[in-house]
Amino acid sequence: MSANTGALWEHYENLEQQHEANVLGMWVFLATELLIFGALFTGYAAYRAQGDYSASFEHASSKLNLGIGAVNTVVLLTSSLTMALAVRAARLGRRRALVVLLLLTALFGTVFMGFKAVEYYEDYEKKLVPGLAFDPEEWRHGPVKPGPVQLFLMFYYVMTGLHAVHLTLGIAIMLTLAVMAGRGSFSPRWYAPVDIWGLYWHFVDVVWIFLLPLLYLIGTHGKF
Amino acid sequence: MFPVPLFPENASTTADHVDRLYFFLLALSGYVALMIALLLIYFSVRYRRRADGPRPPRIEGALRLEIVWSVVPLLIFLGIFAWGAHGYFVLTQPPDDAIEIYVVGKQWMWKVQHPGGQREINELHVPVNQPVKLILTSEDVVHSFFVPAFRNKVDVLPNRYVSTWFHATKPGRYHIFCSQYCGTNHSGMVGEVVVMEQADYDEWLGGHSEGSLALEGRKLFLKLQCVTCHSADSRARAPVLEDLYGRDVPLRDGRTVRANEDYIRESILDPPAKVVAGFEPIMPTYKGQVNEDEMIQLIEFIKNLRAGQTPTRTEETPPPAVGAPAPKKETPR
Amino acid sequence: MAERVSSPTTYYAVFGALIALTALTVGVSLLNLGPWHTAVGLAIATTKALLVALFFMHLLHGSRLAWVALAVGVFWLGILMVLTLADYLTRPWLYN
Amino acid sequence: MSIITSPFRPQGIALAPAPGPGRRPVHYLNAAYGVRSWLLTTDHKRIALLYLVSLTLMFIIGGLAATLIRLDLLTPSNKMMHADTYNKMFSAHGIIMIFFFLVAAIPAVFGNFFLPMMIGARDLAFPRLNLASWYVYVAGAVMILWVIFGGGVDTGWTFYTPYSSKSSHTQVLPTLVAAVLAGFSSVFTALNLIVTTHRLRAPGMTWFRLPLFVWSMYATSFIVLLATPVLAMALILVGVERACGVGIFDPALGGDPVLFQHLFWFYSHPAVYIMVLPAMGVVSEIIPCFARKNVFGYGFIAFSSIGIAVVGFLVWAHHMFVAGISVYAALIFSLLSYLVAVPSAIKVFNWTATLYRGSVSLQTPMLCCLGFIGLFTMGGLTGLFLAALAVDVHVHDTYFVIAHFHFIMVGGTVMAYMGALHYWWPKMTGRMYPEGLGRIAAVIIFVGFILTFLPQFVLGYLGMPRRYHFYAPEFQVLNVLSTAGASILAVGYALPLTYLLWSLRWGEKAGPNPWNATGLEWQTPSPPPPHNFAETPVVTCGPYEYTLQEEAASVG
Repeated sequence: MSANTGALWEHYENLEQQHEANVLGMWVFLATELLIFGALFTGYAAYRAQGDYSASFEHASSKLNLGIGAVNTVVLLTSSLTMALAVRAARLGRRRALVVLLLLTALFGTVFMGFKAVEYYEDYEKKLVPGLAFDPEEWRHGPVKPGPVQLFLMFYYVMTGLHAVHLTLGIAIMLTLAVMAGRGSFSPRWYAPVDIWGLYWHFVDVVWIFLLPLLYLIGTHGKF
Repeated sequence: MFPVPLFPENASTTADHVDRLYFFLLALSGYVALMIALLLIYFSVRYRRRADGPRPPRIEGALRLEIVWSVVPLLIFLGIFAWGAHGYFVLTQPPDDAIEIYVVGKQWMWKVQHPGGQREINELHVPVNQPVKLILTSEDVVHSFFVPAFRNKVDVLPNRYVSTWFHATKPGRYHIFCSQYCGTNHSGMVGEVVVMEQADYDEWLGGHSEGSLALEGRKLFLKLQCVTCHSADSRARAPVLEDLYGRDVPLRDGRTVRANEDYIRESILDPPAKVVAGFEPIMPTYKGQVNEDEMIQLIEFIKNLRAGQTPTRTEETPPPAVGAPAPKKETPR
Repeated sequence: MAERVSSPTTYYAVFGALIALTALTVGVSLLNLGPWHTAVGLAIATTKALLVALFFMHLLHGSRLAWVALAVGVFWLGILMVLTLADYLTRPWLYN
Repeated sequence: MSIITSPFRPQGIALAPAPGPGRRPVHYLNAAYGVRSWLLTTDHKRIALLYLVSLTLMFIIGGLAATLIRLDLLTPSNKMMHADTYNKMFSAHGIIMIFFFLVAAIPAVFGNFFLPMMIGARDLAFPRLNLASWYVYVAGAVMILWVIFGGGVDTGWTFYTPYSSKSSHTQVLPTLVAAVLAGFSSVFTALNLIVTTHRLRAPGMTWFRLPLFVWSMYATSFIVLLATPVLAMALILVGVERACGVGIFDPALGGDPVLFQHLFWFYSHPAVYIMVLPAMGVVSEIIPCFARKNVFGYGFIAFSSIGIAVVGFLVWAHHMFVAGISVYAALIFSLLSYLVAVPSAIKVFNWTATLYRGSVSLQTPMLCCLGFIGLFTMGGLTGLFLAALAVDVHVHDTYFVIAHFHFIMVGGTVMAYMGALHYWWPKMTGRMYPEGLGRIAAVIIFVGFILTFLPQFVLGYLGMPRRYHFYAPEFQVLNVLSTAGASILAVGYALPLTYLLWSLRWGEKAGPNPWNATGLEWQTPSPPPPHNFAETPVVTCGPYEYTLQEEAASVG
C-alpha cells in the first residue's frame, strides 16, 4: 500500500469508486462466509428436526459451560463496539484514536480466545471430547443416546472451531491495520481497509450471536 | 439373437411402465434434436456468406415467438413430470400380499434370507407372477441393489432398513448389480435373480429349508432370555409383543411411532431410545450380541407373532412344528 | 464517504441494547418455554444481528448493493435449509 | 493519432499511438520480461495466460486418466489394471477434470482476460486477489498431483460417506484439501468478476449494452459464490470425520450419510451450471459475429442465464432420487428440475434463430459453436430422462448418466472452450491460427465425441453401472465402440495443441479485428496494451450491431 496520498490504484477513476468497490467486495465475500457457516447450521437443523435427536442434543448442551459462553458474548460485543468506533475514528482522521481502538479490538479478540481455550480445556476435563476423552456409557439414560451426543459435540467443536479460526485471522488483521494506521497509511479520503475489515469483524461477531442460542441455550430450559 | 443386446429384458410389471415413458422421451428428444440440427444445417447452407449476398436484416427478436417456445416446453415438461411421478409412486407402494425377503449388503456381496429360513449369497430365487418385497440394509458402506431387467434400484444404507418391490413376469436369470460405488470390488458385487415357475420355486424352497426364519427368531428369543420380561401375561415388566408389527405405539415422552423394522431394531439395540408408555426403561442393550442376520430373524419372529403365540418360559415340549414358509397370511396357492 | 458520520452515542446505545438482549436471551432460556424455546432464542439472535448489521456495519445508509448481497446470502441459506428439511421432515410420513 | 470515426464504433476511441518507424508497439506481452514479471503480475491478461497454461496441463493429465479408463474397458475382465488402480483412475479423471479444469476453464482464462476489456475497464477490481486466486489454484493442483502420483485416491469425485470417511484407505484427506483450495480459487475469481461488472463499467455501458458473455460470467460468478462454500464445509466435515474418527455423517453414531449427499449436491448441481454457463456466453458471442447479425432475443438470453443461476439451486436432490430421501422430497425436486430445463431451451432456440437470414461463414469458432449447440441440445434433452422419477430409478448411476453429463461437459463446455480459444487467439497472441487445420480439428472432435458417448446411452439403459472395472460380457461391443471414439477424440484434442503453439512463432500476424467483430475488446490492438485502452471508451450502442458494421464495411 503506497503512502496515503497516492492510495489510488491505477485502474480506478477516483478513491470514491475504489472505496465502494472494496466495500462491495467484502459484502459479497461475507455472503459466501454466511453460507460456509450456513452449511453447518443446516446439518445441525437437519438432526435436531428429527424427534429422537433433540433429547440427546439438549442433554449434551446442558453440560457446556454457559458462564464462559455468556461472558464471551459480552467480550465479543465489546470488541464490535471498539471496532465500530475505530472505523469512525478512521473516517474522521483521528490517527491516535484509530490505533488505540484497533489494538483494543484485537485485545478483546484475544481475551475471547483465551476464554475459549479455558473452556476447551475444561470440556476435555469433563470428558466431553468424542474420540479423545469420552465415555459412551455415561450418556446412556432415558432417550439420551451416546451417538447423537457425540454428533452434537462434533457440531459444537466444528462450529466454535471454525469461528475461532476466523477470529484468529481477524486479530492478525487488526494488528496489521494498527501498524499501518500507526504509519499513517489511512486518511479520511482513504480508509477502506479499516472499513472492510471492520465489516468482517462484525460478521464474525454476528456468527457468535447465533452460536450462543443454538449451542449453549438449548439445554438450559426448565432449570429456573 | 443379435450378438449385441441393445435393449434390456422386460421381466417385471414396472418395466413396461418405465419403457413406455422412455420411448416417449426418446421420440420427443430425437424429434427436437433432429429439428435443431436440420435448422442449423439449413440456415448455415441457405444463408452462407456470399460476396454479393444480401445484407443481414436487423432482427432484435420476436416476443410472441419467445413466449411460445418457453410456455410450450414447460407444459410438455410438466406432463412428463406427472407421468414419471406416477411410475415412482407405484414403485414405492408394495402390495400387502408380497413375499418379504431380507437382503443384507456387505462389502462386495449380497446376503439374502428368505422367510422360510433359506439363505443365499449373491442369488435371489423368487416365484414368477408373485409380488416380492425386499427389505434391505447394509453392514458397512452405502450400496445399491439394482436389477436392470426389473428397472428397479434402491440405495442400501447402513443402520437403516429400506424397501423396494417387484412383480416378476418372466422366468429366467437376471443380473443383480451394485450401482453405488463401494470400494475395491464394487464391480464384483454382482449376483443373479432366478425367477422360477411356482412349482419349481416350491421345490427349491423345500430343498433348502433349515427351519423358518421366524422359528430361528423364536429360538433366539428364548436363548437371549427375552421371554423373561416379554411374556404373554399383562403384569409383566415389558410390553406384550403380540400383533405388534404395523401398530402405532404410544411412547413415554408423548410421541407415537409406527412399529416397523427400524423401530424393532432400534428397541433391541438401544432400548431406552423409544420406551413404550407405561413402562420403565429397564431393558439392557443387546448391541454386540445380535448380528445383522440374527436381527432379521428376531424381526421376522416378532412380525409373525400372533395372539397367544408368545412362548412360555418353561419350554420343555419342542415348539409346535411351524410350517416351513410360516404362512403369514393365507396366500392363495 | 459522503454519508454523515454517526455520533458515538449511537454506537454506545446500540452496544447497550446488544448487552441487554444477550442478558434477555440467557434469562429467557432458563424459563420453561417448551417448543417455543428455539423460536424465541432465534428471534432474539436475529434482532441482535440486525442491530449489528444496521449500525455497526452502517448498512442503514450504506450502498444498496450491500443490502442486496446480504439479502441474497440469507435467502440462499434459506433455500438450503428449507429444501433439506423438506426431506428430513417428510421422511417419517408413511402413507401405507 | 488516428481516430477511426464510424457510427458503430464508440466515439472517443483512440487506438494506441501508432508506433514510430522501427519501434515495436508496446503490448502486455513485451511490456516486461523475466519470470518475476510473470509470477508477480497483476495484469488480468497475464494472469489469464498463467491460468491457460496450468489448465491445459491439468486437462492433459485428466485426459490421460480417461484414456487409461477407456483402454481398460476394452474387455469385460481386463487384467490391464488392478481394481484399485482403476478406481484411482476414474477418481483422478473426475476430480481433475471437474475441480481443476471445467470449473475454472472459461471464467479464469477468458473471463479474466476479456471481461474487463468488454466493459471498457483497465483491469479487474482486485488485481492482487486475482493473482492470489491463481496461486491458490496452483497450490491445489500441486497437491492433487502429489496425491495422484503418490498413491492416488479412490473415492471418486463425489467422496460419498461412509466410504470416503471410514472405509477408504487412500489419501483422501489431501484430496479434500486440494478440492477446497480449487473451490476458493474459483470464489476469488468470481468475487473479482462480480465487483468489476458492478463498479468498473465504462461510461455509457448500461446493463443492457453488456455483451452476453459478461452476463453469463456474472451468472456463473453468482453461482460460484453461493455454492462453493457449502462444498468446502461438506468436505471439511468429511476431513474432520477421517482425522478424528468421529463425525457428523457417521452411521454408527446415528449420523446420516444422506446429509453429506445433500450438502455435496447443493454445490455439485449448480457446479454443472458453473461449467456450462460460460460456454453459453462464448456461443452467444461467436454466433452473431459469424452470422453477421444481431443476436436474436438479447434480453431473453441474458435473463435465461440469471434464471439458470437461480433455479439451478433448487434442484440438487434429483441426484438422490434412489438414495433414501423421502418420496415427497423426490416429487418436489423432480418438478423443480423440469423448471430449470426451460431457460436452456430458450437459449438454444435463440441461437438457432440468430442464424436466420444471416451471412454465415463456417470458420473454426463457428464450427465449434454449431457443434456445441448440437451436442448440448442432446445433453440437455437426456436430462429430461433423468429428471423423470420412474426412468431415473432405472438409469441412475449407470452409463446413461455418464453419457448425459459428458454430452454437456465435453460436447458443450470443452467444445465452446475450443471455439473461444480460436475466436480470441488473434487478440490474445496477435497471431492467426491455421484455418484449415482448425476446421479439421473441430470436425474430428465432433465425430470422435459422438462415437465415444452415443453408445454409452445404450449401455446405460441396458443397465451397465458406472465405475465398473469389469462388466457383464454382453456390454463389450458397445464399450469397444466407445473406446474407438475416445481415441479419435484424443487426436482431435491433440491437433489444436500443436498448431496453436506452432502459430505463436509462425502464425501470420493478426490485425486488431480479424473477424470484424463488434465489442470493446476488438477496439484495441492485438495483443492489447498493458492497460487495454489509451483512455476509457464511451459506449453509445448495443453489443451486437453487426448490421451497422456491415453497412460501414460495404461503404468503406
